[in-house]
Amino acid sequence: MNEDILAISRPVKGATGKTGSWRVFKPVIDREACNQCGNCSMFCPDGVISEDTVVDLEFCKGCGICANECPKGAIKMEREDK
Amino acid sequence: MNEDILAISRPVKGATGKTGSWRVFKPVIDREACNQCGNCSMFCPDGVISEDTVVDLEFCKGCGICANECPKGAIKMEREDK
Amino acid sequence: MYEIRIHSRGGQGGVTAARLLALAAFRDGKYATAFPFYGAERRGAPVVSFVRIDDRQIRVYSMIEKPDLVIVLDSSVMETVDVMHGLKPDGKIIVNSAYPLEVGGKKASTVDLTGIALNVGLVVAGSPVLNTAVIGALAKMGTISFESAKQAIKEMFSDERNISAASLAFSEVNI
Amino acid sequence: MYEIRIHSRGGQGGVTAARLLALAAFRDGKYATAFPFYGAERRGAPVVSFVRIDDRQIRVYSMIEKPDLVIVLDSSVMETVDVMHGLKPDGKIIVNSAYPLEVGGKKASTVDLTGIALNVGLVVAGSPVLNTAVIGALAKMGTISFESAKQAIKEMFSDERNISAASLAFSEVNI
Amino acid sequence: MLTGSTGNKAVAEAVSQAEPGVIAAYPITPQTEIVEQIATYVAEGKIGCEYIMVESEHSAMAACIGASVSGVRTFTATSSHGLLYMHEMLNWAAGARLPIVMANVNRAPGPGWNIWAEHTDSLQERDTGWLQVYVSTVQEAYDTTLMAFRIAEHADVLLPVMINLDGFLLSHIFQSLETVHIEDYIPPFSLPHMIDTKAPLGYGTLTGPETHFKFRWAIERSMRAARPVIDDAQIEFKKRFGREYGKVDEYLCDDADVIVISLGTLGKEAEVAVDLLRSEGIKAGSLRVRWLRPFPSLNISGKELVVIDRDYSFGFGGILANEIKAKYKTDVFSVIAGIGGQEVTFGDIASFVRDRRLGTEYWFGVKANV
Amino acid sequence: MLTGSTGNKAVAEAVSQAEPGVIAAYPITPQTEIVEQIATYVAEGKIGCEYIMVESEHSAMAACIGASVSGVRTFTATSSHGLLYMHEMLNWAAGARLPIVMANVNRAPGPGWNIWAEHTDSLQERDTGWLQVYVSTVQEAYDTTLMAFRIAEHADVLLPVMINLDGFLLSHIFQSLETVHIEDYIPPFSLPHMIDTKAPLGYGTLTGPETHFKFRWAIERSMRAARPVIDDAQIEFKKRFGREYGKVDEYLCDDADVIVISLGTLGKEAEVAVDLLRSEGIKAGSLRVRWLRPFPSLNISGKELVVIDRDYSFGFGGILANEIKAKYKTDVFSVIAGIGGQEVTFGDIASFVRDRRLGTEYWFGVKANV
Amino acid sequence: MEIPKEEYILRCTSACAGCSASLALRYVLKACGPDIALVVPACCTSVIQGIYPNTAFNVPVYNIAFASAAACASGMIAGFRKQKKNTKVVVFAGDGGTVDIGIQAMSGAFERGTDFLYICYDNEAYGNTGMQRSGATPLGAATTTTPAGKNEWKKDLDRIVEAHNPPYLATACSAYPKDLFNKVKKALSIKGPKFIHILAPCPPGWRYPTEKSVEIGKLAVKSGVWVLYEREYGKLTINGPSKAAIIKPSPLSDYIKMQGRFKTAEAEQISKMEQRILANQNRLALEEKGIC
Amino acid sequence: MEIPKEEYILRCTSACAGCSASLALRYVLKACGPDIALVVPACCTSVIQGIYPNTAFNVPVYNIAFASAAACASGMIAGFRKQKKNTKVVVFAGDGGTVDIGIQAMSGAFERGTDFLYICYDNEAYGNTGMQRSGATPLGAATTTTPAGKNEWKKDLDRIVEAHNPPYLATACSAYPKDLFNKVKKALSIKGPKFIHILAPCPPGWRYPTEKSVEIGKLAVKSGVWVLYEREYGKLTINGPSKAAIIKPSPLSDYIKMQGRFKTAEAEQISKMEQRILANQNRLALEEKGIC
Ligand SMILES: Cc1ncc(C[n+]2csc(CCOP(=O)(O)OP(=O)(O)O)c2C)c(N)n1
Ligand SMILES: Cc1ncc(C[n+]2csc(CCOP(=O)(O)OP(=O)(O)O)c2C)c(N)n1
Ligand code: SF4
Ligand code: SF4
Ligand code: SF4
Ligand code: SF4
Ligand code: SF4
Ligand code: SF4
Ligand SMILES: [Mg+2]
Ligand SMILES: [Mg+2]
Repeated sequence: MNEDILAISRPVKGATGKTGSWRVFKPVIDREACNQCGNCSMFCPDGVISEDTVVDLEFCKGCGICANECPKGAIKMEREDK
Repeated sequence: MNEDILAISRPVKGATGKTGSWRVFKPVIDREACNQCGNCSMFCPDGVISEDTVVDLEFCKGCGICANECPKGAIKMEREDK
Repeated sequence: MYEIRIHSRGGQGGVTAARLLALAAFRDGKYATAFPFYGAERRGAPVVSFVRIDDRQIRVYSMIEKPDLVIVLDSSVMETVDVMHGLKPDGKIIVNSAYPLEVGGKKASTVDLTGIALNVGLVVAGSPVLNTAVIGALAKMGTISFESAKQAIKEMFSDERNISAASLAFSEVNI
Repeated sequence: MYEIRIHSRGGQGGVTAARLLALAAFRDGKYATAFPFYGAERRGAPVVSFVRIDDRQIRVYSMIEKPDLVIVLDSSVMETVDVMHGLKPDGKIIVNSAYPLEVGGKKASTVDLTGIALNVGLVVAGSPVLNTAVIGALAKMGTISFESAKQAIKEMFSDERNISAASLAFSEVNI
Repeated sequence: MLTGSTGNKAVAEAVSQAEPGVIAAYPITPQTEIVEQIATYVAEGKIGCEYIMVESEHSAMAACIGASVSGVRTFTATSSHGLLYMHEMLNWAAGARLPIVMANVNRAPGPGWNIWAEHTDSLQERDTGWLQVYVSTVQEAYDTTLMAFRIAEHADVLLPVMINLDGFLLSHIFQSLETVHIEDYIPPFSLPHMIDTKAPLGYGTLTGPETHFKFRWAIERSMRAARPVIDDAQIEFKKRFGREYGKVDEYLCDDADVIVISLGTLGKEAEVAVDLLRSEGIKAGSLRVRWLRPFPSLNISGKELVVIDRDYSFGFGGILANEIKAKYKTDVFSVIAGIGGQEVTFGDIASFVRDRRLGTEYWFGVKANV
Repeated sequence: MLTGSTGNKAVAEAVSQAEPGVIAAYPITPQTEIVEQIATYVAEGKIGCEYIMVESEHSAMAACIGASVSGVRTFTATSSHGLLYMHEMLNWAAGARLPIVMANVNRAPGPGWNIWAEHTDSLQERDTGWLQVYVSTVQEAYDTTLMAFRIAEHADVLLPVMINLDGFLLSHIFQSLETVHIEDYIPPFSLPHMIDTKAPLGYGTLTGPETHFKFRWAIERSMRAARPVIDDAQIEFKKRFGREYGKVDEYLCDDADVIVISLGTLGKEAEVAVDLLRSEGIKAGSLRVRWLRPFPSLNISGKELVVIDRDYSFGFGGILANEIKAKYKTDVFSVIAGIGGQEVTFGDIASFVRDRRLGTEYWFGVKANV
Repeated sequence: MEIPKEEYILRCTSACAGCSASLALRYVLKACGPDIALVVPACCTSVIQGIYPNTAFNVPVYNIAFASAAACASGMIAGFRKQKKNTKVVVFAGDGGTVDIGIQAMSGAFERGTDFLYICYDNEAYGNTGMQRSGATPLGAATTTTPAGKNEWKKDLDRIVEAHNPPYLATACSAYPKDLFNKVKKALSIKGPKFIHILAPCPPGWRYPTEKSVEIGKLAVKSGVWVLYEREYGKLTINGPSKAAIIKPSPLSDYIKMQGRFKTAEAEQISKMEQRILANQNRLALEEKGIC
Repeated sequence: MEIPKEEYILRCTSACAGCSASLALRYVLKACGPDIALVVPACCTSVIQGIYPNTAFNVPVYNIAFASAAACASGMIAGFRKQKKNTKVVVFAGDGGTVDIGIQAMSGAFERGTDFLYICYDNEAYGNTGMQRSGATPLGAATTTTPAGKNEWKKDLDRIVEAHNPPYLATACSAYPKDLFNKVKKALSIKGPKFIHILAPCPPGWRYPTEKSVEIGKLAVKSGVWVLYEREYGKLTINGPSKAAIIKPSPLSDYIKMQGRFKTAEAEQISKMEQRILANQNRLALEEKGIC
């Protein structure tokens, strides 16, 4: 395919930049409190929480849904101190 | 209004010509048989049958609806002999 | 160039008659074009079609001003339309009519196309179809050969009655 | 012509800050234009706005290449964007920060706009609004007069807290 | 095979031979015969394509776009208001580099409502990145439709092609038609950027101020590359099927003092006018522009020019006349004639030539300065 | 009153003063601020108009048409794909002789999707019978919007007017704005053919080949009549409000050897380039075309011309450049720059002038012949 | 209600002989009276008026682009309202201009609550362009673009409009002109968007002799193919003829076999149609009883 | 059904923080798997993918003009079918691109029986252009073009689509991703036109803090504003959460008061909404019971 005839984009990680930099608050998980229910990972709009509940802070936008939906209150949103 | 700036038409009788000339068959009413029910006049698509059941042959297209809808069979469609 | 104008009404087959005529001319080895003047009318309104026949390629698209031949498929058209308009002094006219008649002081050829169509049973949606019959009459008048006329009809229609209609018209036309 | 570039994120009010600055400049009797570079991003993405201030009509519409002043409303932008790009050798930079800092080897003016906004309660949809506070700081830096800054704020906003924010920034900025 | 056909049916016949994978079209006078004929072919199994009976022309073109990028040959046909209603999608098809072929039956835009020939509909689309060709006979409509697929789909082009035929004058005229067996004249459809779910791509995503113009330039580059591709398609056509076409169709131009330039059937009528004029001693010629996009080069230096526009750009002038003026920086006698199906005979054309006033514009049939 | 405003808000402000009876509009970037501002005015009661929130631009224009013929002043605003989607109805509005005023925020058509400034959207509508004006400052956007109503509704014109402003560059820039009290600058709305149920008329009925062209000629006649009407509107504006506008905006053209011709904000940026060039000893000038339809007369004889097109007609060339070439049969240096929001600085413009090659075309930023 | 003698169509339009859409329009205009403006998108009705400089219609008619009738009407009524005129705006559109290309504009106008009457006369195909299929063409019907019969169902316009909850919605049929007249009258007395859907048999399109237009319309109602009803502020009333048809329908085949367009229809298609007729009647009957 | 771990959106889109449409799309794509082509008209989804030469979406995405998604999809599936490919075509369109400008194309594709899945994610306004009113904006909601709150009802898209009798129609909500996943899976197993309507709360548009996106979605269902159901070949099933909501709804005010857009809504409007919720639940419950 002739590369430059057409505005065709290719799938790539970070296509829209490191959205982690958008955050004002970041989710911090209290592993003690967590019961591995998977809610946080399920409801993260951007799918940045892995199955084993690790947040990809390079991309997490800090929306706070994970914290809001955690049945154990195990996630706190902490102010970024950038 | 400036007459010629715009394709604006004026209402006028015979705007689409004397449609009576379209006919192959013309309705002929048997006044004896007629009971003045008004069906023919009501159902004429072109409204060319007067209340007192007179057909305006200048415009009647000869569709035959009047004859078909006459409850008394009082209308016959006769071949035009033009 | 031989130029023909056909007067008819929407639904009567004037346009097809013109095409049949052109197709027959091709089969005669001639060039031809056939075209309608389309108004936006529904069926019933008068329509005009044109045919040009020539020995060389035809490049004229404008309407025919001075026909050599005028064909009238519906005589009632003559009430509102001047069918003789522009007809060449030596031009001919043929009218669908059971009776002999004169048009504009000129004797017309006549043939009862409607009668023929009704006879052989060529009726669509209540209207007699006149296009194949008229071709037969025209063959008699020499516009095209009768062989080509029949071939053209066969190419366009599978219904045998069309050939019968043409043959009847061929023999019945009063030139 | 004095040229200013503002770095912020969608939703933080960088565009409005630019307009406020231009409006204040009008009130100082100057000519000014303020304009954003709009990507199609949703809120959160870095955005850039520009202000030009001059004593005569401004006819340039292209982006500012060599700013006299760079304003950074969100310090995290500096991680991905070269905010010093094209800054004139004698140009200035002011950053929204609670701490003093250097950018690209240059001491930046600083002011805790976020703190001020949260203090006076200027928060919309969860985000602190920084545009009016920063105008106060700029007045202190001499970009516009403080009187005009306040007037511009009044013309655009009815909420008194905006004036408080500007005043606080005016007094707290570290130049 | 020698047969007779209308312009519309000739297009449908050529399309059936090109065997598109998907056809999506919407009826409009005077194009209807094309969609009806194709529907009949599909019902009879003569074409094995998917025929999508869309609910509007905007959707017709959108469906063609979706089909084309999926990887199949596509065709549609429209006219006038249908073309106008497609306008957004015409831009899209070209921008998306999809080799869609469309027949447009030229008809005047309303209001007043008018169903007759005029070129304003397609000329209003002359900036959109579509190749445009105007034909003048039933045979040419057929032949050019075949060429259109070959040209549009050529790897150097990958742009849509619009075949224009005059409403009624050509769409409804019945002339002789010699059909051919195309064999491999049109190579199998291949689109470098067709959808491949194994190598997913994002089509039509945002392009910023730093890149967008490059894709626009790529369209123009392909337009320029289309010139030799058109030549090649026409030469190859001649070789295989015997009929010769150029980017323009010249009639007695070589020794002419004055040339009539026009589009479509007017160009044939003008040839008759030329014969008439020559019989009067006026050395006239007729130059009919077939390919308007990419704009062809014209052999007109030293000639007086009478350009007939069956179209108009209000507040500016006849479109063809002005394009020629722009490209050749020459005065012409600009005649506006045939608008909304206005009858223009060879006699009229001859009188345009006789009464030419270079450097002026003349609206045929109107009281000027009224 | 001196205030600050964006281009979009300036248009909305002018519209509120013109007091249309009906506004129908649909949002699209970068025009949204216009419809939002008007919605706010309506909610606040600042304008007493009926505001129809239509479901598309095609419907926006249809609603304006219905409203206008009912007998009230109407306004709409759009951009790019919205304008493209309206195309059929733009033809309609002009053909129906309705003095609708529309603001178009110039933006590139896709794909690739692009929301930045380009003039191709409105230039593709240059044949439709709309008057077109291109503005370059917030103040001019405001002033010209007021004039547009007066001109469109003038009995000698009765054609729609499109005011074009560059997307983001002008729509979103914040500049000073001096508002005025219009008083009777725009006379009360009056349409000779408005609907009157006491004297019923049939609008847009069929017009046959013998009549249709006459109504097309009538549009062109009114386009020509619009020239003095525009002059008058601009002179009267100057008289009442002090600001002067011409059909074109000239900057140091009188003694110039070379003139840069362009539309919209590029025309202002070009003035800065002219200053720069003059400081280098090159006698340059800038000519910004305000009214593109009807096409203005240009004072350019004897000058070298550099025409910048932020637009393109594929397979042909820059649209403005070619219109000038057609009208003046002169060579120009045709520069294609600013497509899809491509950044064009006064420095770039100065170098176009320095490096001009008359008779050629130059795409800014691309590797030519690639 | 007394039907006025006044005719608003001057003799005569160029509609085909036996055109039942014209018959319907006669009664629509009688019900409207002179203070209306008719908005007509491209369709048979836009063409049959006549050619410049003449028109057969004696009310103001605004002919508009095919996709745009409802949007044009929205602007027009807004303009009249702004001028404090009481003139009503009535759209008279074909099925194609309603269910296909015109549905965006129509749906939008209903959603906005436009104060107008939208009438769709349904001849179940694109009549003006020579009887191509439309979304309203019924299953099994042959048209010029479905020469072997349509494979898809007729789009259910009434339920689509019903979903917009207009204050007034009715079906009608050209064979019942008095019923139609009354419905138009009632519709015009109500504020907001009103809708009437008229079945209008079409001799050349449906391929039957011209004199059968009224007979076929009646058969449509009697067989239940077409149900006459009205829904006023959500309250459904099934009208007399359809009430009777629900109780004792005439055979669908009576309706089908009169029409050339159904010549290629398959038995299976016809039995599917019968099922759907029953389901539809059932749904309406339940609704009328207030059950749903 | 097990939800695959595979993500088809590569980290990350430029959607707003807390965007529930993005959440929904995650699950839609999981259910679709890799052999699909997504057709997206102008909307937030067309912009959040990224800018040339990059996209975050790891399936083929065809971005198309605003009015055209369903028509483009019709062509695409016809093309795939012609090539004997099994690739499915899924439209993912906003409410504006569905109920307003896109309804002509959608309705046409449904009428033709296009074999595709049409998904409308409904954030009840034009998000991409900054939250102007759409036909799907609910009564009383403020947008940038209805600053004092919308005066008209939300267009009832589901009933409009229902009128087209698609073999599969479902509602869903981004707050119930598993339910959504299952519905997409089921839809894709059926031939013909399928439709799923997803309520997708939008923080900047509805004016609530980003962390509440799921909570608000659940409240929409619990209050009955949004009813989760599916209709398979005409057979209706109301899904669990909505069953519960019909029996014991949570107060509408819980839902309303969380959202800034309803600040200007009048009490009367809210009570009208409550009535309509009841009517709607009632209608669906009756249908499910087979009564109508
Ligand atoms: C944009 C556009 N596309 C197509 C047409 C051609 N056209 C005019 S009327 C018509 C059919 C109208 O059908 P319908 O609405 O059912 O009305 P009817 O003719 O049956 O009365 C068509 C396809 C047009 N005028 N404009
Ligand atoms: C023809 C046309 N008109 C207007 C627009 C501008 N536009 C792009 S997206 C959009 C709103 C989309 O709203 P919706 O479909 O609800 O999706 P959302 O943005 O809410 O996700 C608008 C108005 C356009 N792109 N094309
Ligand atoms: S804060 Fe939002 S984006 Fe970040 S991990 Fe939690 S849910 Fe995901
Ligand atoms: S939602 Fe809370 S409890 Fe559940 S997995 Fe996440 S952190 Fe653990
Ligand atoms: S034949 Fe038809 S047109 Fe003539 S009077 Fe009878 S119903 Fe009317
Ligand atoms: S329908 Fe028959 S009986 Fe009735 S009025 Fe007419 S002619 Fe007389
Ligand atoms: S085609 Fe049908 S609807 Fe149209 S005028 Fe003829 S009979 Fe009437
Ligand atoms: S505006 Fe709403 S729907 Fe659009 S990206 Fe943001 S949150 Fe999502
Ligand atoms: Mg119809
Ligand atoms: Mg939305």
